[in-house]
Amino acid sequence: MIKVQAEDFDMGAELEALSQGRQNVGAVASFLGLVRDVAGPGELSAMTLEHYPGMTEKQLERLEAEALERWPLDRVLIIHRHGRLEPGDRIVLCAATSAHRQAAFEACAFLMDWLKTKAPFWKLEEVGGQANWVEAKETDDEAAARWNENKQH
Amino acid sequence: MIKVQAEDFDMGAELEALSQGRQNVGAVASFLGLVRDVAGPGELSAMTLEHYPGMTEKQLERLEAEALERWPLDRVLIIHRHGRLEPGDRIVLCAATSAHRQAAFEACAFLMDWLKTKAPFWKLEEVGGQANWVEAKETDDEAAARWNENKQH
Amino acid sequence: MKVLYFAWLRDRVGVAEEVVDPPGDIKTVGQLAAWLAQRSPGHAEAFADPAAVRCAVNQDFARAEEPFSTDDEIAFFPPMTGG
Amino acid sequence: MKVLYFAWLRDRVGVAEEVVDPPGDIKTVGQLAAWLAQRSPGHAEAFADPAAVRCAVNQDFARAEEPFSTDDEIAFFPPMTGG
Repeated sequence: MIKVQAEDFDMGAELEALSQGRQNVGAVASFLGLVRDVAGPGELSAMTLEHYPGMTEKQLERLEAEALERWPLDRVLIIHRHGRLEPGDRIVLCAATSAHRQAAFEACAFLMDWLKTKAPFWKLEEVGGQANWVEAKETDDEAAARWNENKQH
Repeated sequence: MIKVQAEDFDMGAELEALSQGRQNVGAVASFLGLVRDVAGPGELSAMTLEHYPGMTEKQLERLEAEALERWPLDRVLIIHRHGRLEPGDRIVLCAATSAHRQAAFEACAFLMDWLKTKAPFWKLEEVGGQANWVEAKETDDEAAARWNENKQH
Repeated sequence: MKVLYFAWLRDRVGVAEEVVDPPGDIKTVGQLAAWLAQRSPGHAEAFADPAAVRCAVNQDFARAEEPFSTDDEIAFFPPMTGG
Repeated sequence: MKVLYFAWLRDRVGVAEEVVDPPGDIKTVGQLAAWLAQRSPGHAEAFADPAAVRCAVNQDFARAEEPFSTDDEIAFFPPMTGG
Protein backbone atom coordinates (compact mmCIF):
# COMPACT_ATOMS: atom_id res chain seq x y z
CA MET A 1 0.00 0.00 0.00
CA ILE A 2 1.22 3.47 -0.97
CA LYS A 3 0.32 6.71 0.78
CA VAL A 4 1.71 10.12 -0.21
CA GLN A 5 0.37 12.74 2.16
CA ALA A 6 1.04 16.02 3.96
CA GLU A 7 -0.59 14.75 7.18
CA ASP A 8 1.24 12.89 9.92
CA PHE A 9 0.51 9.18 10.40
CA ASP A 10 0.06 6.81 13.34
CA MET A 11 2.88 4.30 12.98
CA GLY A 12 1.42 1.84 15.51
CA ALA A 13 -1.98 1.78 13.80
CA GLU A 14 -0.44 1.51 10.33
CA LEU A 15 1.79 -1.44 11.29
CA GLU A 16 -1.01 -3.09 13.22
CA ALA A 17 -3.28 -2.94 10.16
CA LEU A 18 -0.58 -4.61 8.03
CA SER A 19 -0.62 -7.91 9.91
CA GLN A 20 -4.24 -7.81 11.14
CA GLY A 21 -5.91 -11.13 10.39
CA ARG A 22 -2.93 -12.44 8.39
CA GLN A 23 -2.13 -15.65 10.24
CA ASN A 24 0.91 -16.64 8.23
CA VAL A 25 2.73 -13.36 8.91
CA GLY A 26 5.50 -14.02 11.42
CA ALA A 27 7.68 -11.02 10.60
CA VAL A 28 7.06 -7.29 10.26
CA ALA A 29 10.19 -5.29 9.44
CA SER A 30 9.81 -1.55 9.37
CA PHE A 31 11.76 1.64 9.02
CA LEU A 32 10.73 5.09 10.21
CA GLY A 33 12.57 8.17 8.95
CA LEU A 34 12.45 11.32 11.08
CA VAL A 35 13.58 14.90 10.48
CA ARG A 36 16.96 15.38 12.17
CA ASP A 37 17.91 18.67 13.76
CA VAL A 38 20.69 19.55 11.32
CA ALA A 39 21.20 22.99 12.90
CA GLY A 40 22.28 21.58 16.23
CA PRO A 41 20.86 22.44 19.64
CA GLY A 42 19.35 25.90 20.12
CA GLU A 43 19.09 26.86 16.47
CA LEU A 44 15.72 26.66 14.80
CA SER A 45 15.54 24.53 11.68
CA ALA A 46 12.89 23.03 9.43
CA MET A 47 12.56 21.30 6.11
CA THR A 48 10.15 21.40 3.21
CA LEU A 49 9.67 18.25 1.16
CA GLU A 50 8.62 18.96 -2.40
CA HIS A 51 7.43 16.18 -4.67
CA TYR A 52 6.07 15.56 -8.16
CA PRO A 53 2.40 14.63 -7.65
CA GLY A 54 1.40 11.75 -9.85
CA MET A 55 4.93 10.60 -10.61
CA THR A 56 5.56 9.94 -6.91
CA GLU A 57 2.61 7.57 -6.65
CA LYS A 58 3.52 5.89 -9.94
CA GLN A 59 7.13 5.26 -8.88
CA LEU A 60 6.21 4.08 -5.37
CA GLU A 61 3.65 1.64 -6.76
CA ARG A 62 6.31 0.28 -9.08
CA LEU A 63 8.69 -0.05 -6.12
CA GLU A 64 6.04 -1.92 -4.13
CA ALA A 65 5.43 -4.33 -7.04
CA GLU A 66 9.18 -4.88 -7.42
CA ALA A 67 9.57 -5.79 -3.73
CA LEU A 68 6.59 -8.17 -3.86
CA GLU A 69 8.14 -9.87 -6.88
CA ARG A 70 11.65 -10.20 -5.40
CA TRP A 71 10.77 -11.56 -1.94
CA PRO A 72 8.12 -13.90 -0.56
CA LEU A 73 6.21 -11.08 1.16
CA ASP A 74 2.65 -10.79 2.32
CA ARG A 75 2.37 -7.00 2.15
CA VAL A 76 4.36 -3.82 1.61
CA LEU A 77 3.61 -0.38 3.05
CA ILE A 78 5.20 2.92 2.03
CA ILE A 79 4.02 6.20 3.55
CA HIS A 80 5.87 9.35 2.50
CA ARG A 81 4.96 12.83 3.67
CA HIS A 82 5.50 16.11 1.83
CA GLY A 83 5.29 19.76 2.88
CA ARG A 84 6.93 21.56 5.79
CA LEU A 85 8.35 19.41 8.58
CA GLU A 86 10.24 20.15 11.77
CA PRO A 87 12.93 18.23 13.68
CA GLY A 88 11.47 15.05 15.17
CA ASP A 89 8.62 14.92 12.64
CA ARG A 90 7.98 11.66 10.82
CA ILE A 91 8.92 11.74 7.11
CA VAL A 92 8.63 8.19 5.85
CA LEU A 93 7.53 4.74 6.97
CA CYS A 94 8.42 1.58 5.05
CA ALA A 95 7.35 -1.88 6.11
CA ALA A 96 7.33 -5.40 4.71
CA THR A 97 5.56 -8.41 6.18
CA SER A 98 6.44 -12.03 5.52
CA ALA A 99 6.33 -15.51 6.99
CA HIS A 100 10.09 -15.23 7.62
CA ARG A 101 12.29 -12.51 9.04
CA GLN A 102 15.05 -12.49 6.42
CA ALA A 103 12.69 -11.62 3.57
CA ALA A 104 11.01 -8.89 5.62
CA PHE A 105 14.35 -7.32 6.64
CA GLU A 106 15.85 -7.38 3.15
CA ALA A 107 12.73 -6.03 1.47
CA CYS A 108 12.49 -3.18 3.98
CA ALA A 109 16.12 -2.13 3.38
CA PHE A 110 15.52 -2.40 -0.38
CA LEU A 111 12.46 -0.13 -0.16
CA MET A 112 14.43 2.58 1.66
CA ASP A 113 17.45 2.38 -0.63
CA TRP A 114 15.33 2.73 -3.76
CA LEU A 115 13.11 5.36 -2.25
CA LYS A 116 16.12 7.59 -1.65
CA THR A 117 17.12 7.55 -5.32
CA LYS A 118 13.95 6.78 -7.31
CA ALA A 119 11.10 8.67 -5.66
CA PRO A 120 10.72 12.26 -6.90
CA PHE A 121 11.12 14.08 -3.59
CA TRP A 122 13.42 17.02 -2.88
CA LYS A 123 14.36 18.38 0.52
CA LEU A 124 14.70 22.12 1.14
CA GLU A 125 16.45 22.70 4.48
CA GLU A 126 16.04 25.91 6.44
CA VAL A 127 18.85 26.62 8.87
CA GLY A 128 19.26 30.02 10.53
CA GLY A 129 17.00 31.77 8.01
CA GLN A 130 18.81 30.25 5.00
CA ALA A 131 17.00 27.79 2.73
CA ASN A 132 19.13 25.26 0.84
CA TRP A 133 18.24 22.34 -1.38
CA VAL A 134 19.79 19.16 0.02
CA GLU A 135 22.27 17.57 -2.37
CA ALA A 136 21.87 13.96 -3.38
CA LYS A 137 24.37 11.64 -1.73
CA GLU A 138 26.61 9.30 -3.67
CA THR A 139 26.27 6.80 -0.82
CA ASP A 140 22.53 6.66 -1.56
CA ASP A 141 23.21 5.80 -5.21
CA GLU A 142 25.63 3.10 -4.08
CA ALA A 143 23.13 1.70 -1.59
CA ALA A 144 20.47 1.51 -4.30
CA ALA A 145 22.91 -0.05 -6.77
CA ARG A 146 23.47 -3.00 -4.38
CA TRP A 147 20.06 -4.32 -5.43
CA ASN A 148 20.56 -3.67 -9.10
CA GLU A 149 21.81 -7.07 -10.27
CA ASN A 150 18.87 -7.37 -12.64
CA LYS A 151 17.48 -4.65 -14.85
CA GLN A 152 15.09 -2.28 -13.05
CA HIS A 153 11.79 -1.03 -14.43
CA MET B 1 16.02 -0.99 27.07
CA ILE B 2 15.10 -4.60 27.86
CA LYS B 3 11.64 -5.84 28.76
CA VAL B 4 10.80 -9.48 29.41
CA GLN B 5 7.10 -9.81 30.11
CA ALA B 6 4.00 -11.98 29.80
CA GLU B 7 1.81 -8.98 28.89
CA ASP B 8 1.25 -7.71 25.38
CA PHE B 9 2.84 -4.38 24.38
CA ASP B 10 1.80 -1.35 22.34
CA MET B 11 4.30 -1.26 19.47
CA GLY B 12 3.37 2.28 18.39
CA ALA B 13 3.81 3.70 21.89
CA GLU B 14 7.07 1.79 22.45
CA LEU B 15 8.63 3.00 19.19
CA GLU B 16 7.33 6.52 19.73
CA ALA B 17 9.00 6.66 23.16
CA LEU B 18 12.34 5.57 21.63
CA SER B 19 12.78 8.68 19.51
CA GLN B 20 10.80 11.13 21.64
CA GLY B 21 12.82 14.30 22.17
CA ARG B 22 15.93 12.83 20.48
CA GLN B 23 16.58 15.37 17.75
CA ASN B 24 19.52 13.63 16.15
CA VAL B 25 17.61 10.40 15.53
CA GLY B 26 16.78 10.17 11.83
CA ALA B 27 16.28 6.41 11.65
CA VAL B 28 14.20 3.90 13.61
CA ALA B 29 14.53 0.33 12.33
CA SER B 30 12.31 -2.23 13.99
CA PHE B 31 11.27 -5.82 13.79
CA LEU B 32 8.08 -7.35 15.15
CA GLY B 33 7.76 -11.12 15.50
CA LEU B 34 4.26 -12.62 15.55
CA VAL B 35 2.96 -16.12 16.26
CA ARG B 36 2.27 -17.84 12.93
CA ASP B 37 -0.60 -20.25 12.52
CA VAL B 38 1.51 -23.36 12.00
CA ALA B 39 -1.53 -25.63 11.97
CA GLY B 40 -3.02 -24.07 8.85
CA PRO B 41 -6.53 -22.67 8.43
CA GLY B 42 -9.29 -24.14 10.55
CA GLU B 43 -7.09 -25.99 13.04
CA LEU B 44 -6.59 -24.50 16.46
CA SER B 45 -3.01 -23.93 17.52
CA ALA B 46 -1.12 -22.08 20.21
CA MET B 47 2.35 -21.77 21.61
CA THR B 48 3.89 -21.48 25.05
CA LEU B 49 7.16 -19.61 25.41
CA GLU B 50 9.21 -20.78 28.35
CA HIS B 51 12.25 -18.84 29.51
CA TYR B 52 14.94 -18.81 32.17
CA PRO B 53 14.11 -15.83 34.42
CA GLY B 54 17.23 -13.92 35.35
CA MET B 55 19.39 -15.39 32.63
CA THR B 56 17.10 -13.95 29.95
CA GLU B 57 17.47 -10.41 31.23
CA LYS B 58 21.23 -10.85 31.69
CA GLN B 59 21.75 -12.10 28.13
CA LEU B 60 19.48 -9.47 26.57
CA GLU B 61 21.28 -6.67 28.42
CA ARG B 62 24.55 -8.05 27.12
CA LEU B 63 23.10 -8.13 23.60
CA GLU B 64 21.94 -4.52 23.92
CA ALA B 65 25.41 -3.42 25.10
CA GLU B 66 27.03 -5.31 22.21
CA ALA B 67 24.81 -3.57 19.63
CA LEU B 68 25.50 -0.14 21.15
CA GLU B 69 29.21 -0.86 20.96
CA ARG B 70 29.21 -2.12 17.37
CA TRP B 71 27.08 0.59 15.71
CA PRO B 72 26.66 4.35 16.22
CA LEU B 73 23.21 4.00 17.77
CA ASP B 74 21.18 6.23 20.00
CA ARG B 75 19.06 3.54 21.64
CA VAL B 76 18.17 -0.13 21.51
CA LEU B 77 14.87 -1.72 22.52
CA ILE B 78 14.16 -5.42 23.00
CA ILE B 79 10.78 -6.62 24.26
CA HIS B 80 10.27 -10.38 24.49
CA ARG B 81 7.11 -12.00 25.79
CA HIS B 82 6.77 -15.37 27.51
CA GLY B 83 3.81 -17.58 28.39
CA ARG B 84 0.95 -18.82 26.22
CA LEU B 85 0.43 -17.07 22.89
CA GLU B 86 -1.98 -17.59 20.01
CA PRO B 87 -1.61 -17.06 16.25
CA GLY B 88 -1.32 -13.37 15.45
CA ASP B 89 -0.04 -12.50 18.95
CA ARG B 90 3.08 -10.35 19.26
CA ILE B 91 6.14 -12.28 20.53
CA VAL B 92 9.09 -9.95 20.18
CA LEU B 93 9.92 -6.37 19.23
CA CYS B 94 13.47 -5.26 18.45
CA ALA B 95 14.37 -1.71 17.51
CA ALA B 96 17.48 0.40 17.01
CA THR B 97 17.61 4.16 16.54
CA SER B 98 20.43 6.08 14.94
CA ALA B 99 21.28 9.23 13.01
CA HIS B 100 21.65 7.08 9.90
CA ARG B 101 19.56 4.30 8.40
CA GLN B 102 22.30 1.78 7.67
CA ALA B 103 23.38 1.49 11.31
CA ALA B 104 19.77 1.16 12.46
CA PHE B 105 18.97 -1.56 9.91
CA GLU B 106 22.09 -3.61 10.59
CA ALA B 107 21.77 -3.40 14.36
CA CYS B 108 18.13 -4.48 14.23
CA ALA B 109 18.96 -7.55 12.10
CA PHE B 110 21.86 -8.33 14.46
CA LEU B 111 19.55 -8.17 17.51
CA MET B 112 17.11 -10.64 15.98
CA ASP B 113 19.80 -13.06 14.78
CA TRP B 114 21.44 -13.19 18.21
CA LEU B 115 18.16 -13.31 20.05
CA LYS B 116 17.21 -16.48 18.16
CA THR B 117 20.31 -18.33 19.33
CA LYS B 118 21.46 -16.63 22.56
CA ALA B 119 18.34 -15.78 24.55
CA PRO B 120 17.12 -18.65 26.77
CA PHE B 121 13.61 -19.05 25.33
CA TRP B 122 11.98 -22.29 24.23
CA LYS B 123 8.82 -22.65 22.16
CA LEU B 124 6.28 -25.37 22.89
CA GLU B 125 3.84 -25.64 19.99
CA GLU B 126 0.35 -27.07 20.39
CA VAL B 127 -1.18 -28.37 17.18
CA GLY B 128 -4.30 -30.51 17.14
CA GLY B 129 -3.98 -31.38 20.83
CA GLN B 130 -0.30 -32.38 20.52
CA ALA B 131 2.37 -30.33 22.27
CA ASN B 132 5.88 -30.35 20.75
CA TRP B 133 9.05 -28.47 21.57
CA VAL B 134 10.22 -26.52 18.53
CA GLU B 135 13.64 -27.65 17.33
CA ALA B 136 16.42 -25.09 16.90
CA LYS B 137 17.14 -24.26 13.26
CA GLU B 138 20.57 -24.52 11.74
CA THR B 139 19.73 -21.48 9.63
CA ASP B 140 19.39 -19.47 12.84
CA ASP B 141 22.88 -20.52 13.94
CA GLU B 142 24.21 -19.54 10.52
CA ALA B 143 22.45 -16.19 10.65
CA ALA B 144 23.94 -15.47 14.07
CA ALA B 145 27.40 -16.62 12.94
CA ARG B 146 27.42 -13.90 10.24
CA TRP B 147 28.09 -11.37 12.99
CA ASN B 148 30.66 -13.47 14.76
CA GLU B 149 33.93 -12.06 13.44
CA ASN B 150 35.08 -11.22 16.97
CA LYS B 151 34.66 -13.43 19.97
CA GLN B 152 31.13 -13.51 21.32
CA HIS B 153 29.69 -15.29 24.24
CA MET C 1 3.73 21.66 -25.10
CA LYS C 2 4.00 21.77 -21.28
CA VAL C 3 7.27 21.45 -19.36
CA LEU C 4 7.43 21.11 -15.56
CA TYR C 5 10.31 22.10 -13.25
CA PHE C 6 10.96 21.04 -9.65
CA ALA C 7 13.20 22.06 -6.73
CA TRP C 8 16.19 24.23 -7.65
CA LEU C 9 15.53 23.86 -11.37
CA ARG C 10 12.21 25.62 -10.81
CA ASP C 11 13.86 28.26 -8.61
CA ARG C 12 16.37 29.06 -11.36
CA VAL C 13 13.93 28.95 -14.29
CA GLY C 14 11.53 31.05 -12.21
CA VAL C 15 8.31 29.12 -12.98
CA ALA C 16 6.94 25.67 -12.01
CA GLU C 17 5.68 25.03 -15.52
CA GLU C 18 5.59 26.72 -18.88
CA VAL C 19 4.17 26.10 -22.35
CA VAL C 20 6.84 26.01 -25.04
CA ASP C 21 6.90 25.33 -28.78
CA PRO C 22 10.24 23.75 -29.72
CA PRO C 23 11.17 23.53 -33.42
CA GLY C 24 10.65 20.21 -35.22
CA ASP C 25 14.32 19.21 -35.18
CA ILE C 26 14.25 18.93 -31.34
CA LYS C 27 13.48 15.24 -30.97
CA THR C 28 15.07 14.01 -27.70
CA VAL C 29 14.74 15.28 -24.13
CA GLY C 30 18.47 16.09 -24.16
CA GLN C 31 17.96 18.31 -27.21
CA LEU C 32 14.92 19.85 -25.51
CA ALA C 33 16.99 20.69 -22.40
CA ALA C 34 19.67 22.35 -24.54
CA TRP C 35 17.02 24.31 -26.40
CA LEU C 36 15.26 25.38 -23.16
CA ALA C 37 18.62 26.55 -21.74
CA GLN C 38 18.64 29.34 -24.37
CA ARG C 39 15.32 30.86 -23.30
CA SER C 40 16.65 33.05 -20.47
CA PRO C 41 19.64 33.50 -18.14
CA GLY C 42 17.62 31.61 -15.49
CA HIS C 43 17.07 28.70 -17.88
CA ALA C 44 20.76 28.73 -18.75
CA GLU C 45 21.67 28.51 -15.07
CA ALA C 46 19.13 25.72 -14.45
CA PHE C 47 20.53 23.56 -17.27
CA ALA C 48 24.21 24.58 -16.88
CA ASP C 49 25.29 21.15 -15.53
CA PRO C 50 23.55 18.40 -17.55
CA ALA C 51 24.86 15.76 -15.11
CA ALA C 52 22.81 17.40 -12.32
CA VAL C 53 19.55 17.37 -14.29
CA ARG C 54 17.09 14.47 -14.35
CA CYS C 55 14.18 14.15 -16.73
CA ALA C 56 10.84 12.32 -16.75
CA VAL C 57 8.59 11.70 -19.74
CA ASN C 58 5.02 10.96 -18.70
CA GLN C 59 6.23 10.45 -15.13
CA ASP C 60 8.87 7.84 -16.03
CA PHE C 61 12.59 8.51 -15.85
CA ALA C 62 14.06 9.29 -19.25
CA ARG C 63 17.67 9.47 -20.50
CA ALA C 64 18.92 12.37 -22.62
CA GLU C 65 18.60 10.36 -25.82
CA GLU C 66 14.93 9.48 -25.20
CA PRO C 67 12.57 10.90 -27.86
CA PHE C 68 9.36 12.71 -26.91
CA SER C 69 6.23 13.95 -28.60
CA THR C 70 4.50 17.27 -27.95
CA ASP C 71 1.63 15.40 -26.19
CA ASP C 72 4.01 14.11 -23.50
CA GLU C 73 4.31 15.51 -19.98
CA ILE C 74 7.99 16.44 -19.68
CA ALA C 75 9.58 17.31 -16.33
CA PHE C 76 13.11 18.40 -15.37
CA PHE C 77 14.42 18.20 -11.82
CA PRO C 78 17.58 17.62 -9.72
CA PRO C 79 18.62 14.20 -8.33
CA MET C 80 16.08 13.09 -5.73
CA THR C 81 16.65 13.52 -1.99
CA GLY C 82 13.60 11.89 -0.41
CA GLY C 83 13.32 9.11 2.13
CA MET D 1 23.85 -27.97 45.11
CA LYS D 2 20.93 -26.87 42.93
CA VAL D 3 20.50 -27.84 39.26
CA LEU D 4 17.81 -26.31 36.99
CA TYR D 5 16.23 -27.89 33.91
CA PHE D 6 14.24 -26.21 31.12
CA ALA D 7 11.99 -27.22 28.22
CA TRP D 8 12.22 -30.88 27.15
CA LEU D 9 15.15 -31.56 29.50
CA ARG D 10 12.80 -30.72 32.38
CA ASP D 11 10.01 -32.85 30.86
CA ARG D 12 12.36 -35.87 30.66
CA VAL D 13 14.03 -35.41 34.05
CA GLY D 14 10.57 -34.83 35.55
CA VAL D 15 11.43 -31.84 37.76
CA ALA D 16 12.30 -28.16 37.10
CA GLU D 17 15.02 -28.21 39.73
CA GLU D 18 16.64 -30.58 42.15
CA VAL D 19 19.27 -30.54 44.86
CA VAL D 20 22.12 -32.96 44.22
CA ASP D 21 25.41 -33.80 45.90
CA PRO D 22 27.95 -34.92 43.28
CA PRO D 23 31.18 -36.61 44.44
CA GLY D 24 34.35 -34.51 44.63
CA ASP D 25 35.87 -35.85 41.41
CA ILE D 26 33.05 -34.25 39.37
CA LYS D 27 34.72 -30.94 38.44
CA THR D 28 33.32 -29.81 35.05
CA VAL D 29 29.74 -29.29 33.88
CA GLY D 30 30.29 -32.03 31.28
CA GLN D 31 31.21 -34.46 34.05
CA LEU D 32 28.21 -33.25 36.05
CA ALA D 33 25.89 -33.96 33.10
CA ALA D 34 27.30 -37.49 32.75
CA TRP D 35 26.87 -38.08 36.49
CA LEU D 36 23.28 -36.68 36.49
CA ALA D 37 22.41 -38.99 33.56
CA GLN D 38 22.82 -41.99 35.90
CA ARG D 39 20.24 -40.81 38.42
CA SER D 40 17.13 -42.19 36.64
CA PRO D 41 15.88 -43.44 33.25
CA GLY D 42 14.40 -39.93 32.77
CA HIS D 43 17.77 -38.32 33.45
CA ALA D 44 19.42 -40.78 31.07
CA GLU D 45 16.96 -39.84 28.34
CA ALA D 46 17.42 -36.10 29.00
CA PHE D 47 21.21 -36.30 28.65
CA ALA D 48 21.30 -39.03 25.96
CA ASP D 49 22.53 -36.66 23.21
CA PRO D 50 25.21 -34.34 24.65
CA ALA D 51 25.20 -32.29 21.42
CA ALA D 52 21.57 -31.33 22.11
CA VAL D 53 22.23 -30.12 25.67
CA ARG D 54 23.28 -26.58 26.57
CA CYS D 55 24.54 -25.49 29.98
CA ALA D 56 24.72 -22.23 31.92
CA VAL D 57 26.79 -21.53 35.04
CA ASN D 58 25.47 -18.55 36.98
CA GLN D 59 23.33 -17.60 33.96
CA ASP D 60 26.22 -17.53 31.50
CA PHE D 61 26.70 -20.10 28.76
CA ALA D 62 29.27 -22.74 29.70
CA ARG D 63 31.08 -25.38 27.65
CA ALA D 64 31.38 -29.00 28.81
CA GLU D 65 34.95 -28.46 30.06
CA GLU D 66 33.99 -25.49 32.25
CA PRO D 67 34.59 -26.10 35.99
CA PHE D 68 31.93 -25.28 38.59
CA SER D 69 31.69 -24.98 42.34
CA THR D 70 28.82 -26.20 44.49
CA ASP D 71 27.77 -22.55 45.12
CA ASP D 72 27.07 -22.00 41.40
CA GLU D 73 23.64 -21.96 39.79
CA ILE D 74 23.83 -24.66 37.12
CA ALA D 75 21.17 -25.06 34.43
CA PHE D 76 20.75 -27.54 31.57
CA PHE D 77 18.46 -26.89 28.60
CA PRO D 78 18.04 -27.54 24.85
CA PRO D 79 19.21 -25.13 22.11
CA MET D 80 17.16 -21.94 22.31
CA THR D 81 14.19 -21.27 20.04
CA GLY D 82 13.08 -17.76 20.97
CA GLY D 83 12.65 -14.63 18.86
